[in-house]
Amino acid sequence: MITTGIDVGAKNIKVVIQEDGKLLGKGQATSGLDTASDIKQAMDAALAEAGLTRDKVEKTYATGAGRKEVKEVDDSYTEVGADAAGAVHLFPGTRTVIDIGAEEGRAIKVDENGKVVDFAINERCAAGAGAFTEAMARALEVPLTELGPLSLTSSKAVPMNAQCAVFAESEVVSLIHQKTEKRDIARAVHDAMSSRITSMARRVGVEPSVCLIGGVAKNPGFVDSLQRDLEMEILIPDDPDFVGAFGAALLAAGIAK
Amino acid sequence: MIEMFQEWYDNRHEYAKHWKAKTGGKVLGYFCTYVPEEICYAAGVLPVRILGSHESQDVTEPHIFAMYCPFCRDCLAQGLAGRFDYLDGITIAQSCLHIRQAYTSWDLHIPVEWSYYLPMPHNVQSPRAVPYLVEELKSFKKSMEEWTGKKITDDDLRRGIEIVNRDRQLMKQVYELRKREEPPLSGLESMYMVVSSQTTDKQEHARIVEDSLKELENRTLGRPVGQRLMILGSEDDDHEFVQMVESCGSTFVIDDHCTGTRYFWDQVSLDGGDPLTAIATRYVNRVPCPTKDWPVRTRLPHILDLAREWDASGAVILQQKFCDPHELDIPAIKSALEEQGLITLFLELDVTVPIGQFKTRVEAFLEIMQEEDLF
Amino acid sequence: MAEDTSTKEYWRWTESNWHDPDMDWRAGDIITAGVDVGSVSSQTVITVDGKLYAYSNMRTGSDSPKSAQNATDWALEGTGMTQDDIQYVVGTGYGRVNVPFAQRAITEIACHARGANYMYGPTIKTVLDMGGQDCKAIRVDEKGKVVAFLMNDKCAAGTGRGMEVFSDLLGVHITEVGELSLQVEEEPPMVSSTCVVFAKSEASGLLREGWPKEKVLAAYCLAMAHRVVGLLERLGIEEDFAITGGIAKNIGIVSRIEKELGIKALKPTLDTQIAGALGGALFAGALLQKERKGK
Amino acid sequence: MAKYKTAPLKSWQKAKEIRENYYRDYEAAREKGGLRWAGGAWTFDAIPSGLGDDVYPITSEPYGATIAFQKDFSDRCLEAAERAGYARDLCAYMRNYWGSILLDEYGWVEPGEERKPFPKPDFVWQDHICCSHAKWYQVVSDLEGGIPMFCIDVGVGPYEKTTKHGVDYVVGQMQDGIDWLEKTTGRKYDDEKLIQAVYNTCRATSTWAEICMLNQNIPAPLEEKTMYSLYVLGTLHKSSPEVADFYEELKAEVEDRVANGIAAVENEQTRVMTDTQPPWGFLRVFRYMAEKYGCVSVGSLYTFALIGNWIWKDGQFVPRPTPQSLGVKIKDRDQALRVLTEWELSKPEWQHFYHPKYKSEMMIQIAKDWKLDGVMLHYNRGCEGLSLGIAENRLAILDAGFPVMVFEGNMGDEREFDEARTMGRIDSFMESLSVPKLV
Repeated sequence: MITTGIDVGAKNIKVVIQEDGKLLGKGQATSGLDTASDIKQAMDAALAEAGLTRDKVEKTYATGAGRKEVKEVDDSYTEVGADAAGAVHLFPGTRTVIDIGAEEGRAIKVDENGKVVDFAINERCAAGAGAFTEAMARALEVPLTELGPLSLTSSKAVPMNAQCAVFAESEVVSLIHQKTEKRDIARAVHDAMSSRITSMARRVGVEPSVCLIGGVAKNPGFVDSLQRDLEMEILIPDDPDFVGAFGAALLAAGIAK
Repeated sequence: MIEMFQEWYDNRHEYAKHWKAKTGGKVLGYFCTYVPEEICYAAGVLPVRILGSHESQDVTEPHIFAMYCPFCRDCLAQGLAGRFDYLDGITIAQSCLHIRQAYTSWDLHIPVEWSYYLPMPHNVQSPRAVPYLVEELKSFKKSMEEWTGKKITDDDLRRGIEIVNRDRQLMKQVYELRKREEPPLSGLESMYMVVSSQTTDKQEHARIVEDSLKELENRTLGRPVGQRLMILGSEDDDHEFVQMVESCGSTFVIDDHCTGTRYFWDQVSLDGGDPLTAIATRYVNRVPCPTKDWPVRTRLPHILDLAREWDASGAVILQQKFCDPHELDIPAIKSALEEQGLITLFLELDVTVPIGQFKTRVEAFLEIMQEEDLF
Repeated sequence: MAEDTSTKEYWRWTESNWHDPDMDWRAGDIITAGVDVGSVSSQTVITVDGKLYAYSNMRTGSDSPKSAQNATDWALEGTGMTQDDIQYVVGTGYGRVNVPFAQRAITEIACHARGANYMYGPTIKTVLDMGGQDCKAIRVDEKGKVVAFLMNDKCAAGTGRGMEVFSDLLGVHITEVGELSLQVEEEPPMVSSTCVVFAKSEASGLLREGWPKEKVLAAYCLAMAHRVVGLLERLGIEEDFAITGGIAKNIGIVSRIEKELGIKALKPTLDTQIAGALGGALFAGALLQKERKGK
Repeated sequence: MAKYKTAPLKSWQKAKEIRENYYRDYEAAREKGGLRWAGGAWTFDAIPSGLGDDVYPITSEPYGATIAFQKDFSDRCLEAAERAGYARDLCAYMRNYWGSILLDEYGWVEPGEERKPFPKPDFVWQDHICCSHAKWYQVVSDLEGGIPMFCIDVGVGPYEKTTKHGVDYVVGQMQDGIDWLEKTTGRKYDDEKLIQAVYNTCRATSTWAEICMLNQNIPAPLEEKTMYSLYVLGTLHKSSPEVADFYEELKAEVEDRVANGIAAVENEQTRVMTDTQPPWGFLRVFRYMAEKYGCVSVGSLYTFALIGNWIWKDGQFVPRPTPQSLGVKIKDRDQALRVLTEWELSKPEWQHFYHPKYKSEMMIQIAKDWKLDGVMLHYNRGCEGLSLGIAENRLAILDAGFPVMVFEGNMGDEREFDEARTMGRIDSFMESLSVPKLV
């Protein structure tokens, strides 16, 4: 069965089309003011990649913070359910899913059947979310994509005290003034964020395998910090930011429960 | 000589492990300064206070809801990190809810031979408190005897009282010297002295304090004293913070902290009577933690006296973030100090303090006291 | 969104410099400067015999000493004065210890108080400095000396940086935010989050619900104003009252603060962002005079 | 087609009246030459009863919650307290209460009338188990320009370890307190009134527990949102005959509901409990759960046992039988105080102050006996006393095999509760429990 998952996040809208558990196409659009047209844009991209037309899609499920804004769907699942479905499908050994979105971090514990048994959400604090690294990259005057690789060249741990993303900016500036090397600051940024995420994840109990999803999973500097904190290897899928949408599509197809 | 205290502060775990290896005795971790150390010394047990390390940590979130004070979370983090793995027992005297959670989570997750909750009365202004505490101290003593397998005699108790009293009395002599126009030691050094007395054998500590007193007789700071400050509020052993304030042109000359005067100010007066009654009387009548300071705020006149006698011109009022008992006293204390002509600065401590942000405030606060030369 | 707003830099406020063409600085006896290196902006003010002579106001880069130098160079531009002519320099602001050519560092709290005293006169009793990353409520005496102060804590909500992020998000130039926010018929409920990160998504949500930009701005300005009023009230407010710092230029916030407090802020006569550097320059003058007397 | 019959609760109106009269009587006490006093919901309110029948209390926690229901007024109160320098993380009930003193506005408004000034109490009568209970009233006294206060420390250890000297300590303070009441008010103390009030206290709190027992039935005859407006009477004046009588009438009605299969939630398909005080301004969350998921919250240790008195018997958690039902006849003041002390020291919500294990044991037993599918813990920023140890409770409940959801909020400060995100969490939780959506 061909199904679609639509993930309406705070920053981006993602669409995944799957058939029998195989990803056929994916599309993305920035969340703007007109959700319907943004969804269409992402959907068109996904259909194009899959080489399909809309009428071939049998079922559509929505997920994400804005899932209630999606019209014409068959059902919707929360991010927690969709993340778990997607991650467990990609890595069946997953017991802990960590999803870091632009404004929110989540840790989800799943059993051997992929069923959610516990979850924790870090909300109302950007220090545990993707927005944090964006702000820090700006303060360091380093492109976001280079922040991770830069931090990997550091071997020195510098503590960062500020928790608020914006105050952390001024702490970064003061570290620059103290002539701390940029790569060490970059690592400090990732360490601070990783500590926040680890703290949250420990609430559900971190059991291997851990699967990291969300856009931040593409940042090797952060992944490195998190692996150090959790003292274990972390699994990262190919398109970590599309896992929620993929999960919703799988739920629509009845492949995941 | 005086450098010894910092060494002990920095290496408290090594000290305790070494003590244990040397004496073969038991080490007891305690969570609040209402724990009667006299009885521990009487039993030959070394009481050491459990304190935090002021490093950010990510292990307490599953155990303590983040709205409880950073101090209790920092303490528990030390236990979860295994830094106190040499402890044979833990104990707490009933005080605030926050630190109690560090104790109960420790009790649940970090195995020790002996764990004891001492229901220290809160209504210390009631005549009923001493008789009640005497009974509780009897139970405490009995349980400790069962644990150590050793009977604690009245003579043992008297010896315990003498050991603890001796150190208290010497510490008070050190504090007397801080009244001088040129105090012979900084607030930081003094903090190291008090905190190390909570984590070392008091007999050894007292010997070094005694020697230090001679050294301090003719010592000066080797820098201008600057503004004379008082520091008061909840638990504070953040050396980085104290050092920062003193590096901005000031010296702490007196404090009201449970890592300072509140800990050692009052003696047990024995007068040949029943030692447990004497101990109970001391803990009921000591300078109280705010959680026990009701219905009358007895701490208030005491703080004002300290500020006057040590001639402080400003006060840094500190509080562990979320510490309710202190939060409920601070507005009253602040306005009383200000009425007495002191300038005050209020700051909230977290596990780690944002030194940069705090420095601006501290400097501005000191400028209020001294910026006459700018006009 | 159809257009990419991130490259447009709506947040970018106008940098400026100025000097008094009618003043002959060479005839002056005491020439001093204050350099305020803040987290967002840097200013240099030059005073001659206790009078404002020149200033510059520009964005802080990631290198404070360089920002201090740039600001000073720009303040000197076209004056004929060189840095050697300045006899005493006070550094202030977040980067106050990173002004290599300053003889002394004084906090921005003292400097804003002193600067406000010069700008608004001795009747000023309460100063609210709304800076790039923090906000300070200051009580001052008739000489401009600080009596008491409070700073906001651990959260950048209600600061200049927050406003920059917001103007970028809405695609409204930062200098127009205030005016536009007043173009609502009635005040909307305030946004619940003033955290610069979350306010963004809250604002996006409101826009998606069909709120016009001015209404969203009004809700945000209202929330910011409400926050700083809380700070002022905890300190205790006494007239005359004035606002310094970049946000003082935002009529949308100023008028809402005034409304909630029920008192008016004095109208600025000078660029409100230079108050700190101005105070620094005046302190430098006092310090220089003391030094001379001492010799 | 609904799964079960449902019907509104008849006693609800009566509960409302008792509550209204309570605030009305307190306000009007002086007009009739009576006395007003303030204290906490856990205070030994039976004791001031000995001063006469015209002595009216106001308990600060329910009063703070009453304010929290009025969002605009609550905002003004909270901000007034903050302006006066009281930290935002202090007890949210007290910040509402202090704010109402500072603004001099009464949180109780008669329908159609203007808000009146706050009626100042003549004295404070309080207990102390949480580390700031007595200190709340130091602040009240500061704000009111001085009010005589007397507080009783009850922190003598968990009930299962009650000692004679512990009871003596509490009773001794009570005796001193009665002398103090006589001196402070200039009234003569009547022991007979005390004895009756002690009986009432035991009767009211035991009967409430029996009512909660009835919620073990499927479908549950009561749901927690309604229970809040019923249990609250015990927090107002548990020693009064009106409250004790009311609970007996209510018990009869709930028994009747059970007998007739009347449900609180017509499509009950999943059962949960909560913990700690709810965010009072957002009780509609419960309606959302009921309508969307057929989820009934059958109560919590909080609603069952903040006032209700329970005891462990043969491994079961059951209503504590009253002393009078066991044939105890109180003869004098000393005995009355001892009975009262011994009764109150067994209050379930006091046990966790010593160790989270006590609360975990009770919660797990409730989860089993009330046949729950999951537990929703409110990490309540507004109350350090009841949120104490909640993270350890969560671990223990999970260990016992019950799914747990956590949500952060504040019982009395709506600025700290995010309704939309909380609903989102509930959706995730219901999904994880595989509860089918009804709408």
